[in-house]
Amino acid sequence: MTTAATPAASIELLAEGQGAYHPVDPDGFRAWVRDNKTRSLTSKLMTAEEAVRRFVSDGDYLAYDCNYLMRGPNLLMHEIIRQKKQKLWLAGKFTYVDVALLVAAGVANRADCGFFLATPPLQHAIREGRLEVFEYSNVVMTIRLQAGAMGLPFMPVRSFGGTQGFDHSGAKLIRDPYTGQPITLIPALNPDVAIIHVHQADKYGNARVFGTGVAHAESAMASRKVIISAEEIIDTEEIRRDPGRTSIPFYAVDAVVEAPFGTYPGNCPGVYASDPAVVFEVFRAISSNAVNDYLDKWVYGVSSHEELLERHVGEAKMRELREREVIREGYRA
Amino acid sequence: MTTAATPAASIELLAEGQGAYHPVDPDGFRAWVRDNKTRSLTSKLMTAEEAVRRFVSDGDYLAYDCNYLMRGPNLLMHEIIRQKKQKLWLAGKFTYVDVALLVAAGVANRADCGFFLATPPLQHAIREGRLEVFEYSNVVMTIRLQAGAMGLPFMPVRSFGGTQGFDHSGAKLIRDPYTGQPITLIPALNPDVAIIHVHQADKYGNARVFGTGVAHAESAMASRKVIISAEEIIDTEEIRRDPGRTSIPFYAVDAVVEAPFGTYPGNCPGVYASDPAVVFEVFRAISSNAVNDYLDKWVYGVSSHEELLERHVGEAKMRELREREVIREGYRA
Amino acid sequence: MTRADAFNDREVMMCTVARMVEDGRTYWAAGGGTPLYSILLGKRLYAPEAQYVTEDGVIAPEPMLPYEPMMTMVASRAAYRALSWGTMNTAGIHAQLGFMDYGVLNTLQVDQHGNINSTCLGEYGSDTARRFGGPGGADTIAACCWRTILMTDQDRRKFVRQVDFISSPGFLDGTVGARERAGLPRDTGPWRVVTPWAMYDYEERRLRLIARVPWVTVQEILDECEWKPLLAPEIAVLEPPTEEELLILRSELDVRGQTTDAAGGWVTWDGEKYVRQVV
Amino acid sequence: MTRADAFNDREVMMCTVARMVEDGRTYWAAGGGTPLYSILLGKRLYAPEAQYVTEDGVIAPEPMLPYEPMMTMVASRAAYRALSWGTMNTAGIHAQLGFMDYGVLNTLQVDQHGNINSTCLGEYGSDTARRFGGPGGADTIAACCWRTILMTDQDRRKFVRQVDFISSPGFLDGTVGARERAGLPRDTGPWRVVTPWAMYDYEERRLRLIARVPWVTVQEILDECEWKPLLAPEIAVLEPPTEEELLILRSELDVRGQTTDAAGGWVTWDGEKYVRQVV
Repeated sequence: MTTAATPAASIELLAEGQGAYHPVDPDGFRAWVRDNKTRSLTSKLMTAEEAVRRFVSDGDYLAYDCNYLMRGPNLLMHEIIRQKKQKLWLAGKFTYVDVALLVAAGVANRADCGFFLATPPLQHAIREGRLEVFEYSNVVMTIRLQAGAMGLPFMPVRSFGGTQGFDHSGAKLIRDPYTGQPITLIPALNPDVAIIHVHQADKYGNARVFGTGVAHAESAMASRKVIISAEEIIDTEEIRRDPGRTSIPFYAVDAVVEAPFGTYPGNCPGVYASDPAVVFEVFRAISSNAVNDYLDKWVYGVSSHEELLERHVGEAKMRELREREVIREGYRA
Repeated sequence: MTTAATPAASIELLAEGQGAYHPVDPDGFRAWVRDNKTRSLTSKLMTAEEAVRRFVSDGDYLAYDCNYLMRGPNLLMHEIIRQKKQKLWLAGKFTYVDVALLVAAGVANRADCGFFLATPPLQHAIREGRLEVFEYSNVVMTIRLQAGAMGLPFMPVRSFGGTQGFDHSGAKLIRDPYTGQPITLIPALNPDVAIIHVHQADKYGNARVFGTGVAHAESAMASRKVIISAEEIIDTEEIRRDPGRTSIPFYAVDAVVEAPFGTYPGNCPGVYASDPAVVFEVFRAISSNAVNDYLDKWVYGVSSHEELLERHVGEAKMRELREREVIREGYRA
Repeated sequence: MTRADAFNDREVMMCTVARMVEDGRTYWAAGGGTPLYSILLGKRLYAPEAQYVTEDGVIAPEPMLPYEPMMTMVASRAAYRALSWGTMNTAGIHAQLGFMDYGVLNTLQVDQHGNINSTCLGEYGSDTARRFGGPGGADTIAACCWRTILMTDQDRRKFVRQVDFISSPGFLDGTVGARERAGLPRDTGPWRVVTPWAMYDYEERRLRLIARVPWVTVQEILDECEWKPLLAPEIAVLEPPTEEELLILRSELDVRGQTTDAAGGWVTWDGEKYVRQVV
Repeated sequence: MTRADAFNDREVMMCTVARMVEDGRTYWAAGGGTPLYSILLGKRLYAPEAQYVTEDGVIAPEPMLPYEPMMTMVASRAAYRALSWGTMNTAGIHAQLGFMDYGVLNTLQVDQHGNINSTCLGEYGSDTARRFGGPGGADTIAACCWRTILMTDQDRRKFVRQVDFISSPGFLDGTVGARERAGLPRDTGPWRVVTPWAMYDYEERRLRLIARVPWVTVQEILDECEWKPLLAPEIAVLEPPTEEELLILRSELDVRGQTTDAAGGWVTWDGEKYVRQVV
């Protein structure tokens, strides 16, 4: 490039959204990785309490994957509520109850919207300024995470242009220097912390997700701090026997929490079904200002997920949920 | 966006490479997909002869994955030479002998360079204008394919800036509208045709690659025409039993060629080792203007890969190569 | 195929969309409600070789029906016997590449140019605005699938001149090239709107009524449009659901009636004609 | 650890780099020659907890040695017992994200600012230019790994004022911020150059000689630099290979001698000193 003699020129910037967005700083992310990520094979096994205490800070941008109903990191989400973290900014993609739950619990006050249920209490929180919302779509959010997971500042995308979400976002419309046509750019997303539930992980954080998903690998690679909860801790020997099954490599991971039934009351595909009674209970709670009752029982009233399972679920129910999940094909290496 | 009142502004274009590049046309690619890709479950099984005849045209931009030594689509490459295709433009990434072989065979006259062996005959071809080279790097080439596989016109990248390859490429350096820092953009690559060897595929083109690779999935999704050669044709029932193992979905694929030992004399990880004698033979051929002898024996002198295996390899050798490949772990679903 | 005697609004809409499903085409089903059930019904009866994806990257499954409550994505029954499992970016990117022929989705509000609102009713950001869930996957579907089929209620609050918020793009301001000027892929855009009463297409990028069910008149439909659509020269009459369709819908697909029991009207055959009553 | 009696140039270079390998750090080994063998030797003897990736997306393997001829990537022995298998973009992107501490690579030509040429000797595009393979993975390594260790021969045609072609970036024109102005990640750049005779670092982005092997003088090194590097205030003396290192290199790693037998000098201990002869 030292010999390039191209005169300076420019690319038209046609429109810009005016929404606040989590700062874009690929070099800062790189420096964080260099200074904080452990590249040796060091056990990262710890309790949910320790993981959340050490790796979730007030004001953090939080990505969770998938959601409270579907392989969500519910154990970690409960722990975040239990520890009364403050002012989290949520990646609210592909979500039913999570945003409403976390806002009602008082731990989150901003959300990027892909999709989440806007129940009356949540609408109320928005009107009262207890929740500020920035507008994207589900896929725009996961592409933002992909850009973050690639160490890039932005990514072009062929959707989102023309919407009013665009206006309330960090997107920009430019004239593509390759085709001459307008194209939308969206800002990369590098969350401060990601919480992800997986089927299997070794103690170093090499993790396997089976079945479909939303953006577990992208969230893990894109986030400064990564907490994995794993249905099952497996030996590293097993990881080495089938490296093609590793979804997330150890060096991206900061904490590994052993978490059987860690997504309860949601389902863990191939392992156990969701518990419909409790799923309906959380829907009712977020729809009717009854979140405190829900949290009193399921979060504040127990000191840990183990206690939750012991006191409110029990072996018989867990066996039933395991048996209700009849499909196993494809969910094992 | 209808309400956006942002005044027009601009982004600095700091430098531009001057190399020719395969045209960037995401909308044209979409239209091709709409008009040509089969979305029904239709058998695409055919011979290599038919696949190459129907789907490789003179002047096509050709991507192959990986290379002649390593899970390369050698059967298809031989067939392209046998059918005397003309003026192909090669994605010359992660390649030892392929570019030299295809140029000496007279089928290719342009190459984007990531890495390929520049033997004296190939240097000669360049000097004589029988091969025109455009400069990238291996990863820049696979990121270009990824951009193509995402339907985008370009992708930002944190490497390649500052090199002289940049000057002889389709890259552009702009001032990133998010960080204010310079960033390199590279043009998406949508090859006209990709040839890819896989471990297993069903007749519709659902394909599985095991082990590591270069850019098989990206090449398949990015290319207008896709020919898969498969070590083994498996039943669709088997694909459905473990959908997480599908590397390439059927709707991206135009032709499926059953091809046991299809990457011979290269290796197919987990199935058979390479044949070192013949690997050395091809190295000698491309290094010493002896490509015609090589092609006379291995390509022109046989009418098909089956005949090649029968006449020049034989059951005993194939058994030996299978046995030499002692590692199987991780190469089966 | 026997015309059915009794069915509700949602069932009408799903049966109508099911009949539009074509063999050898790809569908992106938004979420897991009426769009997904319409496609499943269409595959079951009319177009077994139609293929679909969902937002979590399931490609061409043969789901184990019925689903667990709410569990229409990232669940083993919904993903069962797929040809490939990916993630949300798989679905989004394959649509972006042009691999998805049709997107089927539903919405809160649609306007004369097919723009879709699923974000808020009322002025965005105002104290009186009522917040909804946001576009979810609909923005990508509406931007990148070749054709979109929008399912919604026939309700005058839903058919408006201009949506309160464009969550997912239709023809935007309706001018030629508006979508392309916004960076969207060429030759895409809204294709059909289906309600329990009617079907619409677009004429020069404006909503046009093209068909009605037998039990409502054109005038009744227009009464339920705040903004009046164009009218096709001839308004076709849609066939009512068949017994066969309803049996499958009720006994194999939506057995718990989560989707079909949703609020709306109920239509019965009184021996001479269909009569609709709001329940 | 016994100092060895006889070894060749390549072996010296690999043993030197092997000793630089650090536990708990990540390495990207370019290609499958001396860089890979140096890392493997370092892991075997000095830093078992160093982890490495190769260009085909192998992460932290425990390879089955020795390799088949040429088969150092996309081969089962090379990928054996890895913690993850990806593809080329996996390696490239993880480096781009800052996960790779060190890149180890070799080259044709290097200049005063650490720029790397693997594309051509002579004026690019001219009739007299001699074409080489191109950057391969080296451009990404040189751009994105935090520190790069470059291995090359000590040859005056290889140490030049300005490379004939910048295939992979060093400090470019050597000015402050030149890499950042070219879009490259902050705080990266060349770190060490290792030859069979010497080791270099960078002082204010210029190549500086910091160490030599016992059997050559500083002057002999400088004679093999067309462009003279800076000199550190004190030039350290590198330890020669040990018997243990060579045994592993020859019997476990490069058993066929493909890498170690390559052209160059041979060094022997004559009872009093090391003597180098070109073979």
